[in-house]
Amino acid sequence: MEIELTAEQRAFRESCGKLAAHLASRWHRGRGPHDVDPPAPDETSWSRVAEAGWLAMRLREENGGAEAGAVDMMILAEQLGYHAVAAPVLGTVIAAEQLQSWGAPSALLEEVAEGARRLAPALAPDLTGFAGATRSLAWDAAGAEFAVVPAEGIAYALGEPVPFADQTRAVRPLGEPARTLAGLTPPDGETAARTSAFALSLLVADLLGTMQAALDAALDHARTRAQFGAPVGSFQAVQQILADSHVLTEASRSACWYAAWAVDALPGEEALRAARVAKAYASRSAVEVCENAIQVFGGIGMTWEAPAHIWLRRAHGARAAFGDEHHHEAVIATEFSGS
Amino acid sequence: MEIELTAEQRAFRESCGKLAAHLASRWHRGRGPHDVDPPAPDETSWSRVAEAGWLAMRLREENGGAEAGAVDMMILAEQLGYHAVAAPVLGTVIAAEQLQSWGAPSALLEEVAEGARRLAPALAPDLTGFAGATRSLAWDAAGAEFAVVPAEGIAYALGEPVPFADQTRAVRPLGEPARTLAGLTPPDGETAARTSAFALSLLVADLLGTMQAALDAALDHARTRAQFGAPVGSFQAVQQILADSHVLTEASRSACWYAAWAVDALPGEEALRAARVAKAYASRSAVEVCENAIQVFGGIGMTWEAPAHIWLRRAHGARAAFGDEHHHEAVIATEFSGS
Amino acid sequence: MDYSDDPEVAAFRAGLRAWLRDHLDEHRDATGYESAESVERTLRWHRALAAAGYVGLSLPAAYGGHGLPDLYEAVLNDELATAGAPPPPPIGHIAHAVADFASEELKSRVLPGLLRCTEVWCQGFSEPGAGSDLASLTTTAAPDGDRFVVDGQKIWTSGAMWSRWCLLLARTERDQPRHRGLSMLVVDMESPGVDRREIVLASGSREFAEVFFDGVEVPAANLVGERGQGWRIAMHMLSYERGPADMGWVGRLGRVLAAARDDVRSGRVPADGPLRRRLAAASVDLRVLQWHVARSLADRDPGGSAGSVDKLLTTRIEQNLHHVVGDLAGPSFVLGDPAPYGDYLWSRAQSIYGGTQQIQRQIVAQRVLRLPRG
Amino acid sequence: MDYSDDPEVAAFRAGLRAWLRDHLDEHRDATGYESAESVERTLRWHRALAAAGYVGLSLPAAYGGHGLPDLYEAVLNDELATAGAPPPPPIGHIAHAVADFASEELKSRVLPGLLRCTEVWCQGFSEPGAGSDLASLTTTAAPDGDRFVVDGQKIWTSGAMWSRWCLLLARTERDQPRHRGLSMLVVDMESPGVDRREIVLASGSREFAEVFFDGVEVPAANLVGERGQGWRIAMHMLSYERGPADMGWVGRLGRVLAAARDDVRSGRVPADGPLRRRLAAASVDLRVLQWHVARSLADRDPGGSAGSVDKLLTTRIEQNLHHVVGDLAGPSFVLGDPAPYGDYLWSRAQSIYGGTQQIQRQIVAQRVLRLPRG
Repeated sequence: MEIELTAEQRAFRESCGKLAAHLASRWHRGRGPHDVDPPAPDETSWSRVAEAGWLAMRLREENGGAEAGAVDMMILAEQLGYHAVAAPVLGTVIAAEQLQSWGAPSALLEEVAEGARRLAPALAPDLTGFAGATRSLAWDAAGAEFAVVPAEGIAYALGEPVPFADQTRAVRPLGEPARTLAGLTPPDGETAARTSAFALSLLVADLLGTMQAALDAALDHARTRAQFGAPVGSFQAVQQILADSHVLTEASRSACWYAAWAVDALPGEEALRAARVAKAYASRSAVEVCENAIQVFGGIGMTWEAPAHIWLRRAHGARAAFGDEHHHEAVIATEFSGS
Repeated sequence: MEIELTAEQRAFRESCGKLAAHLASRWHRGRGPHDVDPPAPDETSWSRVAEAGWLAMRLREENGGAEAGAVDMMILAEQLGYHAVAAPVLGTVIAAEQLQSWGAPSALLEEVAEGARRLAPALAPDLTGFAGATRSLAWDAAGAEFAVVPAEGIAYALGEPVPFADQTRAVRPLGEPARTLAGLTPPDGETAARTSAFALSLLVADLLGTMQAALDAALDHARTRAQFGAPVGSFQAVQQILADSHVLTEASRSACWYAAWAVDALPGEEALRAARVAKAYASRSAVEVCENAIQVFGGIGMTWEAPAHIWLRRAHGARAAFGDEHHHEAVIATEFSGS
Repeated sequence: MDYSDDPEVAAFRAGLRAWLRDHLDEHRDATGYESAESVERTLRWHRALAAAGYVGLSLPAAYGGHGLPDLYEAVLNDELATAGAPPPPPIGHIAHAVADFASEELKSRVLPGLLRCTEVWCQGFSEPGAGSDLASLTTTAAPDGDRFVVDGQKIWTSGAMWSRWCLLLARTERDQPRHRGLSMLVVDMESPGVDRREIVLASGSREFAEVFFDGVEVPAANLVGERGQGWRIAMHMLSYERGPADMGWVGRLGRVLAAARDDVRSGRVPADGPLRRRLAAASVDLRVLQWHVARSLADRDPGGSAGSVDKLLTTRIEQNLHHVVGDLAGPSFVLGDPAPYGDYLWSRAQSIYGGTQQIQRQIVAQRVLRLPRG
Repeated sequence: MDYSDDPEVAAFRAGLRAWLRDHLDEHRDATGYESAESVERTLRWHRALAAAGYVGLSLPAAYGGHGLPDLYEAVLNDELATAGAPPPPPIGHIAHAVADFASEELKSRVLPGLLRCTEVWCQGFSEPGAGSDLASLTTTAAPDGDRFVVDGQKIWTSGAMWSRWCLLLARTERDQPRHRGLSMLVVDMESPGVDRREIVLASGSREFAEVFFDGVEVPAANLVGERGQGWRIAMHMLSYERGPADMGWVGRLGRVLAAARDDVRSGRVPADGPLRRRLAAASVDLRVLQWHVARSLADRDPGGSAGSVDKLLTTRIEQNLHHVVGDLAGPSFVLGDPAPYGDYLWSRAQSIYGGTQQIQRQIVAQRVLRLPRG
């Protein structure tokens, strides 16, 4: 039993944090919804992402990757969430993971790993999982060329983004079939479960980073902003809220770590069960923590110019992607459906 | 629109409170479950109850009553709850109301009104409403001779009390048929609904009194008990809890008043709908307020000798009787069961 | 105990319903003070209400009001909300402050126009440094002969971008502590030195603005009440139209709930058992809130702290309702039409604006429940 | 990152399971310190565990312990809970206080008997006037030559009615402020001047007592550590077995949940969609709590405030679980067997004992999150 990050992983977290902060500094939410940057990164930013190896690291060696563990990917995803990075890293990584599980050609996966070909995953219209057929939506698809529906062997062109509460990610309808991908083979149940568990674990990490960012900013505000002649954070009523947020964040971190570890260490179905639990817990907690942060910020937190709503929106977006707490708890409840 | 108690009603509240406090002073919870008084009042206490007219006042004149409004009965029930009175006043009043709705003979009702004959209502085994058939339980049946199942025209003898969380009320299984009641006629739907609404409104009032008592005691404690060199109630974190309890109590009072008014003023089905809403709201709130009170009391509130658990137990008992919030919200939800 | 309308109230309600049947449709687009066009549409709605006799119901007839009990304001708010009409002009509390405290001269000068809805008014209370702590305001109105000179900054001023007049709470008495140094002034927003900056909310709403005052001159005759009386007037205002406005707000929440219920009943929105149950619980809450607001109106303690109880209850119920409605919407909560998400965001503001949930609880604990101060 | 057992731990776990298979059945009735008979049964269970080598796992071998890492204590608690066995003897924190602070002489005198479970021990910390404010204790142990004279009153002393020994926190230094004046003593409960009074809880449990000390003489050699060091030792104790005991508690909650799930799955208890969903949510909570406690154990900051985070989380989840289980039981929650209602009542005590939920949040806010003190 060794429940902690290695020194290497801590170093990786730091380097991820630096690049994530840099990417975030190039995206602006502006003065209002009319004024916000689209979530597609510019060429320079995207090449920084590719150079950092983020798109490649999880893939198998023959597909141009470094076979990184899900725990390493979790570390990356948490930093992307913490800095509310608008570049579609998770979408790309998840699309590549799915294609690899269907035995997609190495050439295509290598192009994705290098950042040369930009793909997004196709999800069901309610976003709760990978699309089984068409009439679906591409998620985290800013700047993507295609979304692949492996069951059909077709890569679809993408339409204009539909309005999405999360300003840092784009959701786009599938357009015309753009090319066919021959030779895809459905993964076995074990692999399919593991791929879903992997996607869920990344979203849990994104939620964790998001709630930690909201909490940290609320703490900063509480330490410095004075009301009634004392820092807001010295009031017991405010301390109670922030302590609860911290508890929810630490519990979500525990869930996130276990779920990420389980992706590579446990049988696929078990890993998926753990990921569902973690996604349910983190989805509920992230919204509560971000709402609490807005409460602590007070009026200023309700303005477009303050970052608080960006976190809340990202939390709601990541909560919906691959299923919210209600979706997963409904699945879990079917286990009790006896007589 | 005149949403307040009349001067007469306020005077009645005061007299009810005095007698309720007196009755409560004759019941002792002792040093533990082995030591608690049974909830059956002694003869003196029961004759005080009858002399006060509590058992008679709601009945029609021809049955020995004074045709009191449901609002007056609500005033009485709130005081019984406030003082956690162990005498089975509500059980008797509800049993009489039900029998009157079935056209029971005046002679019987007059005996009940005078306190000479002691009846309890027979409820379904899950306590959610009046019993339709046998194998049911008599509720608030301390000292009662019979419980009548009007649909069968049979008065059943009563067995020994079953363990019940609420120490101030007795629940007893129906025993052997003891006598038959001829000539009962089923009430029409309108009357049946109104009778149920009446029973619910009394339980809402009992819950309201109970939560007000728990809150008042917690406030007293918070004003006088010191910790860390200051009264417990001066800490913001404690103030937040007590303020929430006050809000829940006042909202429950609003629900209680409306539901009681509706019993005599609105069509039966509407009155029943209002009573369901009030019962759902007060059931949930009373438990929360009593739990909050225990939290404010701290360790002492967890002992048998402290009164806090008596209120919590009574809240749970009254919550279960005639259906808790889940029962009524399930009924309300059927209104939305479209396609 | 009687929850039914008296005959006069019933007649008023029936008349209002009939009027709405005939006139509401042409005013549904009166969406508030967000752009020049929406201001124009909104003022048209307000003037139509005024012309029909529905503005200033509880104000003295002498100044263009109707001299009716407060209850009528509540009925107005209730009926408009239930009909899905735009809200009535948000001027009742301003009008009451002027009617109850201003000089005869100022009343005659100000009230008739206010009640005819010829111009937009705003209310300058909040400040960036003050938050829930209104007594710590720092905007000054320095007395200087027959005028005051105003310097400072206000924030969260609703409608300020489009207002001709501002009822301003500012510090006139340097040597008085905290709330005893405040006074209330009517300020012409076209005066030199007034500057405004739109605030865009997270929901995209543009209703609010910051207002900057730089040496703005205000005639002494525009003082409402006495110098140093500003705090008292502000508290009077905040308590005054609480009840009636609450009734309107609850009516609006009722429409949100009814829409959700209709969506479920008709099958337009799929809802499983747990969601239906949560919707049922939300409808229980809302019904209780309606009864509570009705009792509050009857039982009101003007200037008291009962308003804090009502606000705590409303906020609790409203925030839960929006969680349920959001979950019912499922993916459409985050995808497509951004309006429901905006409404949800606004529900989060309910526990902040006008004193946070934490402050309201403290007010209840200390002023209603008489717990000792920490 | 690795959540699986090392081979040594796996072997220990397997051995323990095998032992439980053979021995648990004869000890299922070891229900704690509630009556003379239950004390006898419980001590028999403790002695069986000790004889099999499962008591004092993390204590030095020199005094009868086994010198293993703390993790083994957690595995022990986890396995006992999961198997539905009675808890291990609640002496780990007392043994650690003695082993880490007492003189060699006192250690040799006390530890072997403690670890063989020949007698019952209790821990005298709480006082009626102190509640969550441990530093304000008033029980005194006045130094007087080669002894201390103890006067005062303790409350919530678990097992005190049946204890031979008490580890007592008392004030020895009159002139030192608050927690610096406290010391830790081993007190013979059969000394003249010790009086005990049973506390019956609302649930009917008789586990606790009040203990009165009236001129009780304690040899100076029974002082644990230095004079004035009592607070430090107490904090060390409270932090020490937190993690392992948490693991056991979580395991017990897991059994409550599993029983409810089995009841529903088998149809023994009817559960509609909303209840099933709430049960699913409770199982999500509990699974996360298990993972959290495991991480906490690995990542533990001894003497730190992370324990407050764990307690807040556990309490939140436990109280919700008991609401769900109570609602599942329906009428049987209030009717019939009073044990489930007693368990529910005990869940309410979780947010009080050992520092209320409010105090724990304040500790987290001030010590972990570094928010300023009010």
